[in-house]
Amino acid sequence: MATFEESGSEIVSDAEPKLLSIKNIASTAGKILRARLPWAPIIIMAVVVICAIFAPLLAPHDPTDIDIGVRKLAPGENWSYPLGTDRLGRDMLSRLIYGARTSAFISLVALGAGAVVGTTVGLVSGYAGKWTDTILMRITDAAMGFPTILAAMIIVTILGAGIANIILAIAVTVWARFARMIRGEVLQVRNRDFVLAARITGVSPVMIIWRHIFPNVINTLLIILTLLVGQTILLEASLSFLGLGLAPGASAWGLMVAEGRDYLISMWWLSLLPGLVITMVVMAFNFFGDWLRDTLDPKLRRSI
Amino acid sequence: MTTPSQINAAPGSDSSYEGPLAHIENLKKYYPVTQGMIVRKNVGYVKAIDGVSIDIPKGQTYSLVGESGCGKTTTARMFLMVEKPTAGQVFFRGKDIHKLSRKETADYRASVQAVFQDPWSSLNPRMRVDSLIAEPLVTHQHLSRTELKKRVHELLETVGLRSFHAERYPHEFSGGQRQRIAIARALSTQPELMILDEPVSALDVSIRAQILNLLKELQQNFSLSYLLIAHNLATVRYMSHQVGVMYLGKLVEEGPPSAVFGDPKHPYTKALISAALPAHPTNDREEIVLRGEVPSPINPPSGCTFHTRCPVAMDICSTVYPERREVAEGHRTSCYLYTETGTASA
Amino acid sequence: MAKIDRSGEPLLSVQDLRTYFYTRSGVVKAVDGISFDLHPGETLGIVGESGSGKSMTAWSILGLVPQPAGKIVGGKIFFKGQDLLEASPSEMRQIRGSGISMVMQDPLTSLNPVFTIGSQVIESLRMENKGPAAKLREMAAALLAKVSIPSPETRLHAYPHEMSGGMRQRVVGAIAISRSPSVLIADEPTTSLDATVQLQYLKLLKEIQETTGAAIIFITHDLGIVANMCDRVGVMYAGKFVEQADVLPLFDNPSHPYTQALMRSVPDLEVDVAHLPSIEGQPPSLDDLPPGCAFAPRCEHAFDKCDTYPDTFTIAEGHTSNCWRHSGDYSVAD
Amino acid sequence: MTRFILIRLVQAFFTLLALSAGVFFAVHLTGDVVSFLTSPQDTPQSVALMRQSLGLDRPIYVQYWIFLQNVVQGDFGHSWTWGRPASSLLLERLPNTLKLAASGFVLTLILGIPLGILSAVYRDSVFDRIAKFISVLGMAAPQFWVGIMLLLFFGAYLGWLPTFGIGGPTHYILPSFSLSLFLIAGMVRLTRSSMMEVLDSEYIKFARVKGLHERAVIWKHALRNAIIPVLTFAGISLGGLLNGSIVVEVVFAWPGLGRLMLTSVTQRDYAVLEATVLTAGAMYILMAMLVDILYAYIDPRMREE
Repeated sequence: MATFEESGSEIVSDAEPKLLSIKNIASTAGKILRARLPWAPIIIMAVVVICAIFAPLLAPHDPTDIDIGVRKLAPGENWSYPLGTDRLGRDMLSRLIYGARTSAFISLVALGAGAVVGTTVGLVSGYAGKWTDTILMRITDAAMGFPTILAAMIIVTILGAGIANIILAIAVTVWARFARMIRGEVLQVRNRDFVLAARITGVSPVMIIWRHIFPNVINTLLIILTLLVGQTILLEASLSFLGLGLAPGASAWGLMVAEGRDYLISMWWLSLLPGLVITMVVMAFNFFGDWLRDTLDPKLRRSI
Repeated sequence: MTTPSQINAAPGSDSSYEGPLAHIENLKKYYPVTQGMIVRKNVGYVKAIDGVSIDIPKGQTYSLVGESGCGKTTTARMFLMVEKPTAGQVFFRGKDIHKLSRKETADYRASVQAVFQDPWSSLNPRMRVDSLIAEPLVTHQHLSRTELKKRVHELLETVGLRSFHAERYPHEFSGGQRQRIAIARALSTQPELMILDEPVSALDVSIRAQILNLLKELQQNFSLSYLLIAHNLATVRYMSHQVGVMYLGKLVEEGPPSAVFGDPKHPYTKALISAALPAHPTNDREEIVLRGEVPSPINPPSGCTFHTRCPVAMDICSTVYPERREVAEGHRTSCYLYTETGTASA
Repeated sequence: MAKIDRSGEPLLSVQDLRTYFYTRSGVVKAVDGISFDLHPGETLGIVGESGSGKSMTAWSILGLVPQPAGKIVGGKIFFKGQDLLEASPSEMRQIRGSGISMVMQDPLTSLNPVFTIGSQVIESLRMENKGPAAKLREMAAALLAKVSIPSPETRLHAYPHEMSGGMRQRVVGAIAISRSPSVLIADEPTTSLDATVQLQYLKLLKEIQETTGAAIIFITHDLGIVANMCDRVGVMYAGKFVEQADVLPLFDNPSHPYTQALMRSVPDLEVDVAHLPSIEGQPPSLDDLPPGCAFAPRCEHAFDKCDTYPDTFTIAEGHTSNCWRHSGDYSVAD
Repeated sequence: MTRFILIRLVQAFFTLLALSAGVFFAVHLTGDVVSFLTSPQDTPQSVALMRQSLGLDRPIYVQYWIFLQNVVQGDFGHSWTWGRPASSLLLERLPNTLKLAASGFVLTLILGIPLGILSAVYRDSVFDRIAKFISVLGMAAPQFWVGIMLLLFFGAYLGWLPTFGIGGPTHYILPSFSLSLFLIAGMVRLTRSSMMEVLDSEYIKFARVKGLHERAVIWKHALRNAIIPVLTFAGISLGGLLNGSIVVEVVFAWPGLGRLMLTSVTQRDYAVLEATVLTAGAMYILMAMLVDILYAYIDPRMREE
């Protein structure tokens, strides 16, 4: 274990931390399997995914079904509506299950788009350097700092409301985080000798990025992705809370909190439950992301 | 030791060429230093290499020694075609490498390979050993899978590893073994010239001799030429046929190791030798402790760039850079101590 | 080389020191039974490769073993008669800097990047010298001058990143000797320096030793430095000393197969050789040591007895070696 | 250092210009302003007349130039929903948002940084546990929900604190806490890990070798270095503060810029939208610039290019 001899002798001891071994696809899987898995977050994440996919099968009622006969039921009051109903008699549980679908869909698409754009920008910016890098990073900085809700407002003003525009608004700001982090990693990988070795052999820049650089930033990508899921869900919730995207009555957690706000005293569960669900789900993703980062790349600790 | 089958022919490998395998002539590499708030303008140059000429004969080792910032690594990298020289030319088999056709450039890249200092950084941790070793081959030749596999196994054996190592990843190897993998990779296209940039200084002391011996053996078997960059003078003496001593981008002394180390002429070479600590407590060596450190290459001193630290500097040294003189057969130095102007003024 | 008086009490006496690391992959015995004495004015060299435990020996003496994984599990460290392993944290703090000090490998990272050189030197001086700021500044400048830093007054205002590596290492040296410690540990202080600057720095250390009479522990992998700087040498391999001797007997008559092989495998600048005898195999990893002698797998003389760790054999007065070859059994087995 | 500040000023100027162009063109190229001001009954002539009177018949870059000139003079145009100049609305609302953001930011700094440091220095202590709880909860709970729950508990249920609008100091407690919880959580996490990283560094080891008291090691040597990434975060978090203030203003019926912005979106009140977005953006850019300069002051290595 050369790591213990940190201050002792030669470049070897600095260059040889065992972390390096982690940077290997084969051992990534092994590492994840060997480490103690965070079961609670995994179960919560799995429940969300299952709810999102099988919402129609799992939900006991149609979330949009209005039934004045069962309105304003508190949780536990009527067991066919275990989490209660709202003032129109819509089933809370069913709406929450469908809400998972909304959240999962929006986060997934927005994050996916952000990841693709951001990773590409990060790879190109980091590898090309010079003015390409300067320009791309100025844009990235601006996009990263720009408040997402502000961006969403502008987009909604211009393009109108709708799920697609919420996704666009999130993607427009979230890509910058990928770009920043990936670029940082690329800068480090680019200076490693194996990239120089490939260049002097005559390997083309596209192949260098694809075979030598990209595989070495996949861990980082994976980590950012999981760490951002939580934040994306929060953003989506905030946007739907403000009524900036979805039509009233849609099943989205943020929107449900907003609707419940007017009946805080009489029907406390309307706002409490969806908020609790958001908190738990985001917590699960955050925990999992932290765990993944600690397992795969402790050096990233500070950066996100 | 297996002899890998001959696969490619070197560029312009006509038998008529009889000069050195590679040589550079009056090579300069300046990096601009810019300043300015919005509009950036050049305010000077880092003179990384400032007029260096060397010859690398076939099958021999030419070593460059000197302290950090002397330009030895930049000089070596000029052969790797990752940067263009500011002035001067690099020749390989008599041809200017920057004037080669596309096809010739590809052949050149196959004939010149490199081994770097840090084996933890020079192997892509995400690639298996077999694809690492085969990458140069795949880039330059079209071989079938079985041919490739056979070749990789041959190469592994050549560098003292086993064929089952091909299926492993770099992190499963120790420093010395990784350096062997890097050497196998460099050998894959049957190069004629290898750039060795501090190939053992990152390795454990007890491993270094293994790698040095392997490199020597390969040189004999494949009549390879080496351009070796090293700061350890004893290693250089063990490995080389020719030594060049560099200081601030200039070659100050050159010759066979027995001459350069046995009878050094340039005051800087003498100081370097004195700084290489003797291997036995009773060995006494002339002790020359230089003043200060290597000056910045941005604004190098006038005249002989060494005059600011030279214990025997004369007035003339700060005026014009001294000409290169042959002081003995094949032993050259640039110092006023050995020119008529210098001896006259002294 | 000045003769060292070894008749008195040793300044520092390390006895059977053991520092282990408890990691997920097992127990790493970084330091495993190290003993040595250090007398005033003496320079002890600890030679070893990376991972041999030589730096950790230093950190153990200073009471700064990385927490929480590292732990000193056995042994005694006497400094001027006091057992450091029994000392309280505040007693240890008193000893660090004023009794035992250290120069580390990398001068760039051992200085705090956000404070000026002056404030970092003065900070150390202030622990012992009360006085007005101007007087401390003066002392700091004098200290920098002592380590041959040109124009020390202006240098006080510089930040570490504005100085060259050699200058920074001198500053680190100045801070280390600012409170006149009686033991100075130098952990590869010249590894990151150029050859001519290394020579300057080694000269400086010798000068400091001559003027202050401090004892030095020199940790290095470079046999050349050992030959030129040290009075006494301990050769470390896998957490243990395999050979200890005064410098001349060690180089004239290396006894342990590792020492012998190491010396043979290092090229010599004075002579041309056609072939270097190299040591085959790889250095062991400390979390997976073979039973018995750790060098046995690479040793050309290894025989069946090497499966148990060898006793300490005395070759000559003050010269010991841990190898079964020195027992009577070897010739039989051979 | 002066040079550095100058460079940052120039950069900030150009970023602002880019933002103004972005907002202007986005609004004017995509939405036809006139269509909101006129009704289908209006004759084409009167529409054209209106176009002319608003200057909308001129080339877009000329319009932008005029817009810029007006903005520099503090004229953002007329709000057609409020029937007042957008700038007067802005001046009325902006201070409220600034006060809210400032109190949230102060809360972030005075709670986040010390807690982060204490939890790094005393690992596994009670501080560490509080810090972990806050960082886990704060990173996950949506700001609007935290606001609503606080409002429900402290306002409606206990009746201790005012639940909406602006007023005395007590009016600030709930909004600024819901605004800053997320940032406090981020700050705690970042300070903790930054501090832990610095405590591992060579110069900290060397400071201990010198025999420095642990107090000096931590509060002088480590803190000054650990604070550098924290400052960057503070800069980035300003964006988050603006994000959050919109939501929090809605929850607590706070008469600030955020709510104005939101209503201007839903009402398609372009003058107000441009005014608020530009102001929010400018605030962000200027604060980021200040953070950069502060950064250079703390880290001497950054003063050079």
